[in-house]
Amino acid sequence: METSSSLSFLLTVPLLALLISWVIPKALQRLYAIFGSAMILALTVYETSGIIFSVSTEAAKAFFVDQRLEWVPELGLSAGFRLDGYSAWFLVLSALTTLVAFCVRGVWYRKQPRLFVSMGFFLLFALNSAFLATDLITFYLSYEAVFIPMIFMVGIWGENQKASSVFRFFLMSFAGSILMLVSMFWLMSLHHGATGQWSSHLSDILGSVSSAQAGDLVWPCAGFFLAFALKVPLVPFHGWLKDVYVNAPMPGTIWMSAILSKLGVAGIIRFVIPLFPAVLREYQGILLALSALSVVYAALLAVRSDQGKTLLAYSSISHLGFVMLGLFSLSQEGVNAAMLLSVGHAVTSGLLFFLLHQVEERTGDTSLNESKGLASSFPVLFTGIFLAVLASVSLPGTLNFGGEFLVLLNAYRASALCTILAGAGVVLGAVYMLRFFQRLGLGSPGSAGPVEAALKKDLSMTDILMVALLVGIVIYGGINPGIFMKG
Amino acid sequence: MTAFEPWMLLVVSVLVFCVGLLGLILRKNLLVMLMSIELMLNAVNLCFVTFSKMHHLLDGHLTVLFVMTVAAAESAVGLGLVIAMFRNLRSVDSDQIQLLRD
Amino acid sequence: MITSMILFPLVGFVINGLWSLGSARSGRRVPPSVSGAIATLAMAAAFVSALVARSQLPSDGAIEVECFRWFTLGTLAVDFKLRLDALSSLFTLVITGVGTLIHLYSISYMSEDEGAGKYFAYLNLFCFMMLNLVLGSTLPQVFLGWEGVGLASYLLIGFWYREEANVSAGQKAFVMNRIGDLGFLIAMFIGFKYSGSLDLAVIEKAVLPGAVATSFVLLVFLACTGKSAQIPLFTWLPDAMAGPTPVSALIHAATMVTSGVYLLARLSPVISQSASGMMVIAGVGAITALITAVIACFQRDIKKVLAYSTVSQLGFMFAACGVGAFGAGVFHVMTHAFFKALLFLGAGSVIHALHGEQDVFKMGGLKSKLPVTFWTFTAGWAAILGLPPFSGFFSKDEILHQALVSRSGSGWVFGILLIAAVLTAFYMTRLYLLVFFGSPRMEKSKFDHAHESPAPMALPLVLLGALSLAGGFAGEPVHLPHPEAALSTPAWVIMIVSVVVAVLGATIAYRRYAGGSASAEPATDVFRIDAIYSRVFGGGLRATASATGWIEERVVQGLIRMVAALTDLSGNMIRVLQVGSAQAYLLMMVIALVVMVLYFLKGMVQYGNL
Amino acid sequence: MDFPLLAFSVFSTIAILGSLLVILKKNPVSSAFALVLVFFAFAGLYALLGAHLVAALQILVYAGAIMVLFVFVIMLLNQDEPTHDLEATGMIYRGVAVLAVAALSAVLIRAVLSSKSMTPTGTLTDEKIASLGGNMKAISEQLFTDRIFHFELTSFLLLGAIVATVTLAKRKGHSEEGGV
Repeated sequence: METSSSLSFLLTVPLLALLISWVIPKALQRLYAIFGSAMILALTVYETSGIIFSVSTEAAKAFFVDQRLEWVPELGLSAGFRLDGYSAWFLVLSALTTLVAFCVRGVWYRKQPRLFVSMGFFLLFALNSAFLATDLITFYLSYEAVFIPMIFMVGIWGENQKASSVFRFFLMSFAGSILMLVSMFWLMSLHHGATGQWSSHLSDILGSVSSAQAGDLVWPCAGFFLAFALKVPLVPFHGWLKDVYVNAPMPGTIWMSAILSKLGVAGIIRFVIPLFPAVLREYQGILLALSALSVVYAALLAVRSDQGKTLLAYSSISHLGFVMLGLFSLSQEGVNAAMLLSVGHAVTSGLLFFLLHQVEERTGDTSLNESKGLASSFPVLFTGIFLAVLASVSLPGTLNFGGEFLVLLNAYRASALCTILAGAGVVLGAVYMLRFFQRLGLGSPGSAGPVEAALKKDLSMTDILMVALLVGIVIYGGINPGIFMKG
Repeated sequence: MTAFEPWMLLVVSVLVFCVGLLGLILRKNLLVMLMSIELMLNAVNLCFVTFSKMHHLLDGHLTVLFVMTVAAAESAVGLGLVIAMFRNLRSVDSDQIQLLRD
Repeated sequence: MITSMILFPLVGFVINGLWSLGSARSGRRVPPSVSGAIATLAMAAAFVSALVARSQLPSDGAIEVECFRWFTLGTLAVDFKLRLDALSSLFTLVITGVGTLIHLYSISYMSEDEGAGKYFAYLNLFCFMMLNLVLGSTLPQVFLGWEGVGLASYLLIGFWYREEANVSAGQKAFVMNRIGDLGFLIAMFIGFKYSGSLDLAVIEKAVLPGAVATSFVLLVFLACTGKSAQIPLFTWLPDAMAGPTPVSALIHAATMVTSGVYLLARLSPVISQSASGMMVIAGVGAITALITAVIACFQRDIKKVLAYSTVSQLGFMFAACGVGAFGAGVFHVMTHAFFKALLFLGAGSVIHALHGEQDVFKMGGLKSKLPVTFWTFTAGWAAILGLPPFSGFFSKDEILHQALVSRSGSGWVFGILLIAAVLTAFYMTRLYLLVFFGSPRMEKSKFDHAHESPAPMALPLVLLGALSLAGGFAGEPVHLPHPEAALSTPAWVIMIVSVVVAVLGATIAYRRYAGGSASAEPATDVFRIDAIYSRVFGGGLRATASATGWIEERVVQGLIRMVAALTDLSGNMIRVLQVGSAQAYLLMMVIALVVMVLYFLKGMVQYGNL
Repeated sequence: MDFPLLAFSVFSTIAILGSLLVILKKNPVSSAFALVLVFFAFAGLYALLGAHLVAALQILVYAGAIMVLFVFVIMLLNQDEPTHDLEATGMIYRGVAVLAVAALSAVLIRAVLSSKSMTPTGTLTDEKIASLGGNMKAISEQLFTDRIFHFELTSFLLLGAIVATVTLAKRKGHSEEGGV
């Protein structure tokens, strides 16, 4: 049995890294950030190894940790953290994503690099805390804290339309989390009504919620659902996403698509599904339909995108639609499958955005209006992109296939129609991802690509290592997906 | 005619407090505003002492002592501020300090 | 042995792939002969393994090799398990055998190409995936191979990626296959739902309720129409000819496109449960055979003719499966693999000799220039026509026979196939005559420079020629249950009929094209199917996407803008109150305080506390 | 009319009228003198309640120290002329303010009247205090035993106030006129 020290350790290490970043010279910030996040990744894997490398869920359960610190007992405020099969992987993913994001070169290492790096580590801390939280208020605070560094990212290093993006991002984040906060208070008062005591801890609230009428829970459930649907996002709550993704600096986009979206997934897994099983079951049809709609709608938008970043943004929504489909099949299997696909999506979208940035760095734009034919100039880079594209269309043998397959398999048992609708997303996925690859890489190099592009170098060695790590995860996960399903 | 009872003082206290409040809201002269604050503090003090009497406790008296200390400190700092403001703006009108607007 | 069979191509792929990637980064080029030799050796080793495995195969059983547990979830457990039985053994032999020959051929064919290392890597990847497809013992494994070959096909069609057309052809193939794959996926879900397993051994034996069985069969067949280019998803195959010719021979003639037949044969016990499903398969197969044979008659591109011919022959195979004669279908897969690979390689040899010329009306008179190619091509021609004793005769005759006599067969399937056979003879003879006979119609210098291909290209031709000649004597290679016969037409009658129609078709073509001065015919897209598809589906997709875009911009973004505007508005409204005077704020506080106190006092009065 | 009621009536009338004068007088000096009046009236009211220590301190601290400070500042800033700031505000504003404050006072009076029926919770009745040695002694005992910590804390507060005031007063303004 792990001691609870591992949890505090996982939470404090990013803060420590943040503090250290203040004394690192500006010129060394990138190096430090990469090194630091790689160390954190290694430590996270080490600390969670009992769970993530165990042969089965049963074996992993021995390593689950539950920790609860009383904070203001009179008001029932406590800090609750839980390391389990889901949060362990989310922690690893957030460390991994941070590593990828830090690897990206750009203006953020020239303009206020120290702030950038410390914001990155703060984000990691907030993410870890949110993924681990089992206390409603702890979760809320961490969930909101994640927002702070993102505002900085978009606001300081963002592209042209910073202000309106920040505003939208804020609006959506705030609208969602306010609803969630209200729902939390609702649940807490429900608990108070049932037991006469205040508590915001999940395990306490679960007890009183299970005896509540399903009708009383519809509104809090809706509040939570909306908050997470906005975060993930699920169509039609996705309106904020495109602008923010496009205008955020690339590390910010990587964080958002790879891991911030998983906050919603993690929230649904940890809070919504256990708290409101009856409500969800009642509205399962709508939820599944929304998820399937998400898949197809975003895929159609991706088909007509004319910018690489936009296309990837929409493809992200589409893939997360599959994740939601898995979650809302409301079975343990479905949730596990969704978890698997979440990992796949995090790794793949991180990789895709990372490589897209490399393209942008070399040619200056990622427009998809005409073929650029860059593959012959940068064979290694485009091999990486192609592998990422394959993972993204979830070719069997990649991590994403296992996820998508199992998600659809479980969703089929819940609703054949929605599954078939979402299946159309599989076809559309091939259409837009291949178009993405074709427009960037294939075709004749002389036709559109800037001439000087050919003079620039292919991927550097560190970038290759980064790509190899991510591709390795994708392929290993394709062969042994069971490792990601420990819930 | 009834005999004097402590609760009557509460009514006086309320009235003085409200007059102070009104002064604070209506007057623009910072000196008078500070005086209004003193009025309100005094009204509260009276309230404390009265309640202390009614409850057969001495805590109210103690609190009043502290309030007086705070009031002294407050008026010292407040008047210091007024002097500082007068130095810069040549006025003690509170409408002159609106830097936070817009 | 089975494991090594699939590992050899994988190793070849990894070596060639990493090597060419590394050399691409450093700017050095991989010598084509070396990477070709690695790939060919890997395939040869796989072929030897396949032979050994075949010899170890018990006469009426299967060998299973458990590799690892792939995934488990709830009640679903999928092992990565290789399973060799008579059917898959036949396919592995064809894949590795024909594959080896084509690899060998490619060494010479691709010797000039700078991307040869990559090419061989892809080719090995294809063989690896194809072996996975036929050796997989669970549906997800088959699906792995199924999509994997699609990937290899995409990569190889678009191999010369600097040409937009090639890339689009590859994309078209991938996407159309994806549509079929969706059918496969959903079929898997149905199979799992009703049999509780994805193991082929379990699903084969599953008894599905009527309607479910039909939908299962139709979905599987949808997958097959994608991979095996049947109506409605056949239009990608002719475009796929954009890839190098050996690729067309291996992937788009001999192996990948027949995987649909493999799948149907593999699942034959379940397929047979749905009579209506079978009828659809037979009908679609027969109609495809006919329509594409018609189209083939109007093509000018030598590879396009062969491509449509492939689709047509696949139609024969599906028709066979549809009437329950899975054995005959598989038999035709084998013979077709021999003669169609031969024809494609022969065509490749011709194209190679003419430096890339593919228009049959710019050929002619090559008989003397390319003797080896000519004679081997003749064998292939005879085989596809179904002239005895060439291999195609046996299998095609079996299909025609079964189509007529089987209980699930019918006169009209037989009739359509018969007409298709006439047309086959016609277009093949047309091609044969235009290429090898008559007077040369290309520039003189080209004709003079044309020369027979080197030995690595000639050897596969000769070997495949021999197989096309003698392969049919092997008889039906796999003994799948025969359909019940409903008619008792003797086999020899059909034989005579089939030979007669072949000769008939050939004669018509001879009449028309033997003159030697064939005037160029315009290539006609007879049914304009491709154009219609691109208008209907391509246009449909674009229209849907634009509609979605409209909704996104107007409705969703509009809503966002509205929310933003509301926030702004309310902000401005509240801003009026922010006069900036502390005293005004104080007044507001007082008012608020009074209201709140009143509210609470009211509550206290109600509850009697006051 | 007994003496306490009489004293109460006088003192409270002075207090209320005085405070009205504080806020209504145009000249700050007049306001300041009205305020002194109020302070004395309050001292009387404290004495009436038997809070002799508080009454004494009221005169010492408020009427003595704070008022001197006020008058000093008024004189320092030459503010001994009538101001017209009260008229500067709008009629509506004034009306609303008076109404709001009147409502508040009504509410508060309603609230304090409810304390008439309050039952004492403490034990220190007048007799008890007398037996302890008087009001001052009782308070001092509590102040220097139970509340000593708070008492010490006030010294920090005062220290802070001194520092703040000195800083404010010593800082040279940005204007060319320099100090006052």
